[in-house]
Amino acid sequence: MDGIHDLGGMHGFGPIPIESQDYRFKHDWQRRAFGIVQAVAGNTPYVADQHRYKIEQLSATDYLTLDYFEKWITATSALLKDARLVNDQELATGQKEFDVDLVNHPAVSADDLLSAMKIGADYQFPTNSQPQGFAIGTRVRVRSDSPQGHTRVPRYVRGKFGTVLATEGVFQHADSVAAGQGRNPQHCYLVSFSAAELWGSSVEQADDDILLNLAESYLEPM
Amino acid sequence: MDGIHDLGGMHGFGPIPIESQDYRFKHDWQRRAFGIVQAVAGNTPYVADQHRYKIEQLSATDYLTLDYFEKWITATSALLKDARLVNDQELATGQKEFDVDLVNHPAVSADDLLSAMKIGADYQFPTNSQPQGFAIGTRVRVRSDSPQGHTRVPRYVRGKFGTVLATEGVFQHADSVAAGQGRNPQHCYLVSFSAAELWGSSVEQADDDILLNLAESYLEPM
Amino acid sequence: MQDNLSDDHHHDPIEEGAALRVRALEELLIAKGLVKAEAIDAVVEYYEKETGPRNGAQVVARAWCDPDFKAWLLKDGTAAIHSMGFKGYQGEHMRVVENTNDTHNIIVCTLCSCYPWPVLGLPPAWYKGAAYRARVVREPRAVLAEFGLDLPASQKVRVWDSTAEIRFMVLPQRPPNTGNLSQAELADLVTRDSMIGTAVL
Amino acid sequence: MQDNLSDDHHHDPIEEGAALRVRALEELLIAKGLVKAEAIDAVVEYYEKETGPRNGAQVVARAWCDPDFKAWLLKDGTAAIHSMGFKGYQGEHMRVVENTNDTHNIIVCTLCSCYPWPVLGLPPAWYKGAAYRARVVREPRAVLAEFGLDLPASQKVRVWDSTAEIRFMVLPQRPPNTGNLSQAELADLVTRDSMIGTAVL
Repeated sequence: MDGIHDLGGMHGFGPIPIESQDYRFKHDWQRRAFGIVQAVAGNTPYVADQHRYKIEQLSATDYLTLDYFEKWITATSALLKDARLVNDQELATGQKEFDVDLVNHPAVSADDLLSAMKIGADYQFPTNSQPQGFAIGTRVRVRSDSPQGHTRVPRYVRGKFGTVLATEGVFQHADSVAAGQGRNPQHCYLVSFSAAELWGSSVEQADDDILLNLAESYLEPM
Repeated sequence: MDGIHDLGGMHGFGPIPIESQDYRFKHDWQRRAFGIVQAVAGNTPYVADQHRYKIEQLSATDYLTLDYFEKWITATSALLKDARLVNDQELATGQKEFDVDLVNHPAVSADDLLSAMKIGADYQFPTNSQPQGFAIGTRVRVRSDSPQGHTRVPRYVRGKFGTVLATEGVFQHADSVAAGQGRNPQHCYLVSFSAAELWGSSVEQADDDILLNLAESYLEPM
Repeated sequence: MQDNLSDDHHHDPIEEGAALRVRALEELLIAKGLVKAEAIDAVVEYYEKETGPRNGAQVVARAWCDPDFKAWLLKDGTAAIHSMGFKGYQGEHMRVVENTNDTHNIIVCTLCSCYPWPVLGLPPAWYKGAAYRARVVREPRAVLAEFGLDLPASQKVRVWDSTAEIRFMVLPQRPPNTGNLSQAELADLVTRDSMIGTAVL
Repeated sequence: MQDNLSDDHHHDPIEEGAALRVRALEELLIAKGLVKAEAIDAVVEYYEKETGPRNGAQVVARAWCDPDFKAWLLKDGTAAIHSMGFKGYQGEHMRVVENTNDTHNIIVCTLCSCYPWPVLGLPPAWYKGAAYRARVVREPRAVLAEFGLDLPASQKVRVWDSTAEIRFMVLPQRPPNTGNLSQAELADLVTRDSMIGTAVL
C-alpha cells in the first residue's frame, strides 16, 4: 500500500528531533501499550506484518500526529476486533460485554511470553525449498507493482535498477501473510542501489549506496 | 519537492466526497481569500509556481487538514512577507505597522485586474527558440531527479518509461522559476504512460493510459 | 451559500479561525494600499458569474454541430477556444480530448488543482481534494464508478494529469437522439462533469 | 521518567487521551482473561532492563578483540550473535556491516521502525519518526551532520533500509589509542548510535 507510512525520500519533515526524542518510553502508558501488543500477539494471534498493515491503514493525518504507541494500540485493537475477541463498545468503554473462548485464546504467562520473545518468530524456510531466480551480481529492476494491501517495497525504489549482492534465504512473503493468503515462501535478496539511480541529479553524493532486502516477486530481470 | 502534495497514486484517502464537496465556495471568506490571491499576484509580484511551492512547504498535517483557500492565503501571506510588503506582526494582528512603496507595488484596480485575468499569463517562448531533444514517437524515461525545491514531476512517473506523443512548445521551467533562478525555457512534451508500466501487476486495466506534460529536462532517452 | 462569522461560530470553530484570518489579511492589505476591495469583488464575481461550465458547454455544442470547428478544436484547442472569447488565466494553452466509443478521457491535477478556468470556471472542492487526486491516476475506473459511471473494459481510459501550462478539457460524446436540437439546446445538455470526464451525457 | 494521569493532565491533554485509552484496553483484556498484567510487566522490564545497546556493545568489543569472531560476525551475523545469547524477536536474522575508512554504514526502516531489539534494545523515538525515516535514504550526509558527524566525500555512505526479516547492525571502527583496554573496557566505549551509524567512536 502506497500510504503515508512509506516515508523514504519524502521532503518536508524538517530536522531530526534528536535531543527531544532520544527516549524509548516517555510515559508509563507507552510501556503498558508496548507490553499489551506483545502479550496478545500470540493468543490473538497476529504477526508483525498484520500489525504493520493496520497501522498503514490509519488516516494520513492520524499516522503523522498520533503517538507511536497509540498507533500500536490502535492496530492491536483492530486485530483483536477482527478476531472477534473484543467489540467496538468494549473498546470504547473498557467494560467487558461478552466472554471469549479462552481455550483457544489463553492468556500467556509472564514466563511463556519471555520465552517466546527470546526465541523469536521463525519465518524462514529451507533455502533450497524455492527456486532462486536471481544470481548474485545480477542487475534487476524493482517491479512497478504497488498493491492496495501491505507490501514491503518502498516507493522510492519502484521501477529503479539495482544489483543483487546476496540472497538472504527463503522467507514467508509479507504481502501474502498480511492479506491472509498464506505464507507464499520465496527468496529474499539484498539489493544495492546507487544514490544516483534513486535521486538523479539532485543526489547528495552519487556513489553512495542504499541497500534493501527485497523478495523474489518484487524484482524483475533488467 | 517530494512532499505530501504529490498525491498521485497514493492509497488511503477513501472514497471521493462527491456530494458533500460539489461546491466551489462554501463560505464567503473563501471568496475573499480567492480574490485576495488574484489581486496581489501582480503587484507583489508572484506567479503560480511560486504560490504552489509555498503551499507545498506547509507541514504534511497542515496540507491535509487546512481548508483549500486557507492554504492559498497562507502561501500568499508568505510571498507578501518575502517581498517585505508585510511582516509577521501585521499578519498576526491585521494592523498596519509600516508603509510600503506603492509606486512599485500599486494596488490593481478592478478593471485592470479583470483585464489581466482575461489575458492570462504568457509563459511561452517561440517553439524554435530552444532545441527539441525528443522527437514525437520517441520512448523516454523520466529522470530520477527529485529536487528539494518545486518541481512538476509527480513521483508516480519517476523512473518510468513513456512515449512522446507531442511537443507543446517552449515554456518557462517551473523548477527554475520557483527557485528564483530565471525562466530557463525549454520544450514541454506530452508523454503517455501505460497503466501497466506505472502500476505493474496491481494495475486496474493494463492498457489504460496516463498522460502528462513534462519538460525537456525531466526526461532522458531510453 | 452566503454565511458570516457568527454563522461559522455556531457550526465550525476551524472555519471561524480561517475566516478571521482572511478578514484580517484583507483589512491589512487595504490599509497598506496593496489591494482594493472592489478588485476582490470584481474578480470573485467574474469567476462565479461570468465564467463557468456554460462556456465550455458552448464549445462542445459547437463542435457537435460544426465538423470544421471540431477538427480545429481537436487540432489546436487554444486557438479554437480563444476564438470564442473564452480565454485568460488558466486557459492560455488548451488541449481538448475527444471521448469516443473506444476511448474515455478524464482530467486531474495530482500535484495541485490545475483546471481550465475560462471554459469550466473554478473547480469543485472534490477535484482539489486528496481522494480524487490520489486515486484517479491509479484506479480511474473505480473512481468513475463512484460517479455512477461504469465503463466497459473495451473502452480505453486515458487520464490527463495537468502538470504543466496546458489545461485539458474533455469533448464528451453527443447524446443519442439529439439530431433535432439546436446548438443552444445542445449546450444546455452539457454538464461540467462531462467535460472533466467524470460523467457522460 | 515515570508519570501518571494527573501529570499528563497538566501538560498534555492528547497524552491523557492515549493514556486513558491504553488503561481501558488493559483493563478490558484482563477482565476478559486475554492478558495477564504480570506478562506486560515482564516484557516491559525485559526490554527496558535486560536488553539494550550493552548487548550490542559486547558483540562489537569482542569483534575488535577476536579476529576469528569478527570474520564469523561479518559472514554470518545471525550465528555469531546468537552464540553470545543475544537472540529473539526482531533479532532472528542479523546482518552486521562494518565501518571502515572507506565506508560508513547507517541503518533505518523507512516503512515502519524495524530495529535489532536483542542487540540494541528498543529504538529511540527519533529513529521511528518521520524526519529520520524520510531523509536518511535521500540525504544521509545531511542527517549525519545533524548528529554532529561530518563525513569526508572520500568515505562512501551505505544506507541499510530494513524492509524484510533481516535486521542490520553497524560494527563501528575501534577508536584509536585503545590497544591497552580490555574487552569489557572497550564495550563501555560503544554507544547505541555508533551501532545505528549515526555516530562514530
